[in-house]
Amino acid sequence: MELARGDFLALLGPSGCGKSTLLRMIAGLIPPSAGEISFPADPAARKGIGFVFQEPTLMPWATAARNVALPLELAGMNRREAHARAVEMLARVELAGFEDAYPRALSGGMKMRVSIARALVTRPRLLLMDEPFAALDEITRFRLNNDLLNLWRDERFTVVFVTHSIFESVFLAERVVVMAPRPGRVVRELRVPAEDRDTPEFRTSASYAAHCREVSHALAAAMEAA
Amino acid sequence: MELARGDFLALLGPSGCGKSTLLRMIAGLIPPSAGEISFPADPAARKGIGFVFQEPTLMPWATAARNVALPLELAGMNRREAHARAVEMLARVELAGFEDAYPRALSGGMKMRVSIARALVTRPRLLLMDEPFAALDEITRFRLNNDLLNLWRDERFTVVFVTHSIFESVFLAERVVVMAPRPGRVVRELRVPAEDRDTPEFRTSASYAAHCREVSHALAAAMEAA
Amino acid sequence: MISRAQALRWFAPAVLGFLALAAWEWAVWAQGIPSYILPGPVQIAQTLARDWDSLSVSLLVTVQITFAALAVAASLGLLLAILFAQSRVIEMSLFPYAVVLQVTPIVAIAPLIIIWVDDVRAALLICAWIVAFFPILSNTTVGLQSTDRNLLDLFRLYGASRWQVLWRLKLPSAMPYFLAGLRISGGLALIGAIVAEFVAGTGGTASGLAYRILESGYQLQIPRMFAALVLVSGTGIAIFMALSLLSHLLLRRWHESADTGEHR
Amino acid sequence: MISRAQALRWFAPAVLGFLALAAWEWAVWAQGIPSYILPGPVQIAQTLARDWDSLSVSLLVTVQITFAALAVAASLGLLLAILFAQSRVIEMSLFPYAVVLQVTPIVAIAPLIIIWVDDVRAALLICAWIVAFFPILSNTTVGLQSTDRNLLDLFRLYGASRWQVLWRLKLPSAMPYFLAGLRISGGLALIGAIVAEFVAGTGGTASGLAYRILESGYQLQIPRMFAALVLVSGTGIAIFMALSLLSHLLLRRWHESADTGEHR
Amino acid sequence: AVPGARVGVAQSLDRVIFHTDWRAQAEHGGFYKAVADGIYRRHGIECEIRMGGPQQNPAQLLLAGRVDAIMGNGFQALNFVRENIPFLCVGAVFQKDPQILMTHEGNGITRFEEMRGRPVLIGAAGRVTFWPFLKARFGFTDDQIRPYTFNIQPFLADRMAIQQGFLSSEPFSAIQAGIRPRVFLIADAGYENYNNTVLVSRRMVDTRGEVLQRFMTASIEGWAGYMAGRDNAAADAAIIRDNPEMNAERIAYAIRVMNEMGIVMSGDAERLGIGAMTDARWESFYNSCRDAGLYPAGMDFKRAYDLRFVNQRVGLT
Ligand SMILES: Nc1ncnc2c1ncn2[C@@H]1O[C@H](COP(=O)(O)OP(=O)(O)OP(=O)(O)O)[C@@H](O)[C@H]1O
Ligand SMILES: Nc1ncnc2c1ncn2[C@@H]1O[C@H](COP(=O)(O)OP(=O)(O)OP(=O)(O)O)[C@@H](O)[C@H]1O
Ligand SMILES: [Mg+2]
Ligand SMILES: [Mg+2]
Repeated sequence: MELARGDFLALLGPSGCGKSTLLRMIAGLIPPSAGEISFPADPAARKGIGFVFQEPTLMPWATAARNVALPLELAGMNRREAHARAVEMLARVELAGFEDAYPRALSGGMKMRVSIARALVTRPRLLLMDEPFAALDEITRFRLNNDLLNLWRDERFTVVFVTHSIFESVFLAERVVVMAPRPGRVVRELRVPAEDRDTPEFRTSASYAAHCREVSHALAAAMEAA
Repeated sequence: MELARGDFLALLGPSGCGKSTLLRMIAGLIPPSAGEISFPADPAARKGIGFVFQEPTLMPWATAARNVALPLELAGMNRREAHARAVEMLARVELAGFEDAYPRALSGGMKMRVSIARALVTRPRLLLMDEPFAALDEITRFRLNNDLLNLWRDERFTVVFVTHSIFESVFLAERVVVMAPRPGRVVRELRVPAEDRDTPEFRTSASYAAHCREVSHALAAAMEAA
Repeated sequence: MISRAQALRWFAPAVLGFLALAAWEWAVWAQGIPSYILPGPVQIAQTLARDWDSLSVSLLVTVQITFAALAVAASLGLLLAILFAQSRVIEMSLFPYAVVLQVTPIVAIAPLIIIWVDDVRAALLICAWIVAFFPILSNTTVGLQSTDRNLLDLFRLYGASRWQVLWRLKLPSAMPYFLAGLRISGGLALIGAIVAEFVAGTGGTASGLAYRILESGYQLQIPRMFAALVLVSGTGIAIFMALSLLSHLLLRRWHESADTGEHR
Repeated sequence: MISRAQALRWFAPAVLGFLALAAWEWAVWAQGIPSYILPGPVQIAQTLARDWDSLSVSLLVTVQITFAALAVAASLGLLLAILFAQSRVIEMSLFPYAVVLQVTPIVAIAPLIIIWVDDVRAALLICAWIVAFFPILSNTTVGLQSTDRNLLDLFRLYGASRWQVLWRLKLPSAMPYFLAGLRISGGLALIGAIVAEFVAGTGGTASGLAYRILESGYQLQIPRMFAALVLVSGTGIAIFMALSLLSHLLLRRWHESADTGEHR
Repeated sequence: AVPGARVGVAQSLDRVIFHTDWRAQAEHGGFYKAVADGIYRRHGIECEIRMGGPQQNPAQLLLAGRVDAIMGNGFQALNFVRENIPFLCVGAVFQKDPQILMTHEGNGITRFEEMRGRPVLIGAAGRVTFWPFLKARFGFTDDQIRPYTFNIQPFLADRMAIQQGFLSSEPFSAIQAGIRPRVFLIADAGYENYNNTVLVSRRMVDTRGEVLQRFMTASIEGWAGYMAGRDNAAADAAIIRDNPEMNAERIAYAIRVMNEMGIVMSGDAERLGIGAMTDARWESFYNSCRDAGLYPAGMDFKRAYDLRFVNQRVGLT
């Protein structure tokens, strides 16, 4: 599987097939047991990764704002500026007013949004997202989908996006990769051509429905193969 | 809001509006700050609750099977029989073979399925589920949706089901309740008549789509109201 | 409701304490136990008041050594734990020496320390430190190892330096363990200061409570001895409560152990 | 790779230990330190071998008291922590007495205990217990309070009895804290056994290592004194390693602190 | 502990538990001899000796009634009076307190006065007994005190060191370590403390006076025999059994120096027998302690002792 700069790739597959594991490998957090992950010579390639883990993974002792500011502070930004950017990013995930809340006072979806804000705040060049919107209501989810897509269109960073929603995958990604379990492997890759996706009424178009059906079949096939 | 025996009620609402909190109140885990929750005189009413929390909430020191067997063992069933029933229930959520895995070796979706198995294993009379299927792929999710519905049709227990999927809520529930945030409150209730729902091709019917649209509008209204 | 629970929380211990003291006083009175065997609390209180001038000076000495030892134990224990957290090899290489220090009976090596260290005050401090540092070291080591693996991954991902991982991740999550160790060490530092003084038997004007206990024992001033013991116990409780409060303040926003306890 | 890391993990401490001993021997030899001030390790080893017959008997006595005290401390500490976990009121009412026991210098009350308890063995056991129980009590109390709130809710929901909550939820989640406390108490029980013997001054044939240390000290058989000290230290390390192993075995399947450490 | 051998005869023996002030040593020899040679039994007493040790305060055991009699010193008897505790002294085996200061031979210190201002290693108990005397008599000051932990290594290491000791013990250890100690007996400087005294409760004097008398007589006989070296084998064996750090050489040294210095047999004892005490000596001891600020003026020091059980010339030929 190749991943070019600026790709938007969605990863689908049955539960437990290794999507989270693959994401961790891409991020370099665990070594692959077989095969290899190669990066372009560009030394900065592995820098500037944003990762939304499947679980919120917040520091319980820090407020929402400090959690979001973490990557900036780790990169050496001064605290005041990092805080300002974190507050801004929290507002974008509709958590204005919750800057000083500790994680245990947040609802499940709110924690996940803090985690998303943290991944976006660094304007990463490679964004790895593990079911980031699963815990969100559909309206927030749609808006964040659109936000993400706009951001991506503007800045053309690379995205690998794990989701269980076929609709979401087709709506967001140029490339939809379907994985199968035991052993975890890529079984199918579908392309959603840009000319289709860039129409404003894509979501209600026939081509969208067709793509969805196709992905759906690929997924069903992947599960039977297991 | 009333809840009759045998109801299947879906709870929708924007993130942070208090759905999880309401579920906890129904379960009697936290007292309501205003208003009251009343139960029928039936003393067993609050017994036999099954609860799927938004987070898996597994005991890290116990295997999947022991986690599932927990409610049975707490109720006094002997260990061997509880184990047998836990194994059976794990198989129904497609985790056969993972009986002896510890939670930290399970993927996010697998943990959630263990948690679902734990809630179902007691054959509860009141089932409270907080986004149980959010972390599952759509195929597994559909099958579990159908399983749940069949189970409910057979045994007619009461279900309160939090979800962010409008499709899911309409597909599953007789009554869809929409909540709005700040302060958390019920703003709209829709009924999905049984005559529609009991047709096998409900999911692709026009009535289904119509209900979905209705819920979708209710939700949008709820969010604007906030 | 809340205020009642709160009140009970302070009221019950007070009542129980009062009852215990009353029972003690009554037993001493009813059994006619002479004060040279076991004085009653009233007499101890009177002695405490009467001898406050000399006892308070000793108390101050002991408290000073205790706090100095605790401060050194906390900082060195923490530093060592951090060092050990750097790699298993370091931990396995050095932990045995920490254990040796812990189990070496202070009574046995206090004389050696007093030989090697000229200044008696410094010798006492070292003794108290040896007694007090281990719980902090041991607990903090466990705490540093208990860091959430996912958060660790997150930090690695964002290229956090060793120092940042330590300072912003491992130390905060080791905090509950560290504070639990500190609460144990608080008492031990006091013990260490007292035992060392017992063994060393330093006296003179700058002598601490231990010497007062010994002295009163030799002179058979038993109520005075008990008064000094009461001061020791009181100091211990005060240290423990101060450290518990510290722990509560530091953890209450995020850690279960410092919850208000409504769930229990 | 793994085998190399594993090997290093055992090799490094061994090399370091050897170097430390060699440096000690060299210092003693080069500086011409007389053996009555500080014997070298070789001489200590020789003495240990020579006097093994008498020392091993004392070792056995000390080890017996230590283990008995540790067992009692672990069980009573655990029981008390459980009692305290039942309600804040009980905890606040009784914890001060535990602190009093902890901070009361054993050296000061050992004579009282010996007055009140006839059997010397029992008196020693009580002394060692007093020294050892607090870390277990304190750590386990924190551990029991650190139970995950969501799991607690789950148990409440399924109508778990107090006993079930305790046994199946609170105790397992307090386990890492309890075991950390146990590792501290292991050394303290040894210390307690030794200090109590110092104070009680039991002699004769059934005397433990403390008595050998004192005796050798008085007789200026310094190498023998160090040999006894080495036995004490060795016992302490053995206890610590045994408890660490226990902890590893109990926790490795689920708790971060017992991870193989690949993440570090 | 050395329980007196059980007697098979029907005659019932009076039981006395006697607690010494240190681990078994030659300084306790008379009592051990009285047990080992059956002297107590001849006087109808079954005596159990329990030995003391560092960090122990036998007086507390006596007060608590765990033992019948203890070995103590003059200060403790005066403490009883000051604290108004019904206990007292009924005999003093050591006419001279064997407490010494010692230093190294040939370092220029030849008199107590020359120790002024120099560090002295003093144990906790010494601080409330002979130290005030030294302060009052020779102008020592508290800042000279260094802790003594009954370990003479610091002394060995430092040629200028001065430390407390017991006549028969520390000097011997120093000699064994190859050092020539110079010994200063504090008693020779006018320190009038009685040592190796027998302390009992007033109730024992009042209700078991006759038993106590037999105990004292037997003890004195034991001491007379022990100091004369009349077949001490059994007694020494008992001492060594209780305290294996003792050996024949140590014991022989101790007996020799005690005899040389007249620890047991000097002054009043030559006239009145071992254990002798006199009002005059008590008064002068009390006065000097009072002057050193240890006891209040006007204390009824006579309640500290009872002369009836000694001064009977037992063992004198
Ligand atoms: N620490 C671990 N030790 C052993 N096996 C593990 C561990 N973590 C994950 N696994 C196994 O690896 C497989 C893949 O896990 P992964 O988390 O990548 O799945 P996933 O595709 O993300 O699933 P989901 O959609 O449920 O999150 C699972 O079968 C799981 O049991
Ligand atoms: N322990 C707490 N202390 C204070 N506020 C809390 C606490 N837990 C939750 N809240 C607040 O209560 C509100 C409702 O939370 P709840 O978890 O019920 O939301 P939810 O509807 O389940 O949201 P989601 O869909 O994101 O899970 C949130 O605004 C949250 O900030
Ligand atoms: Mg996953
Ligand atoms: Mg929720």
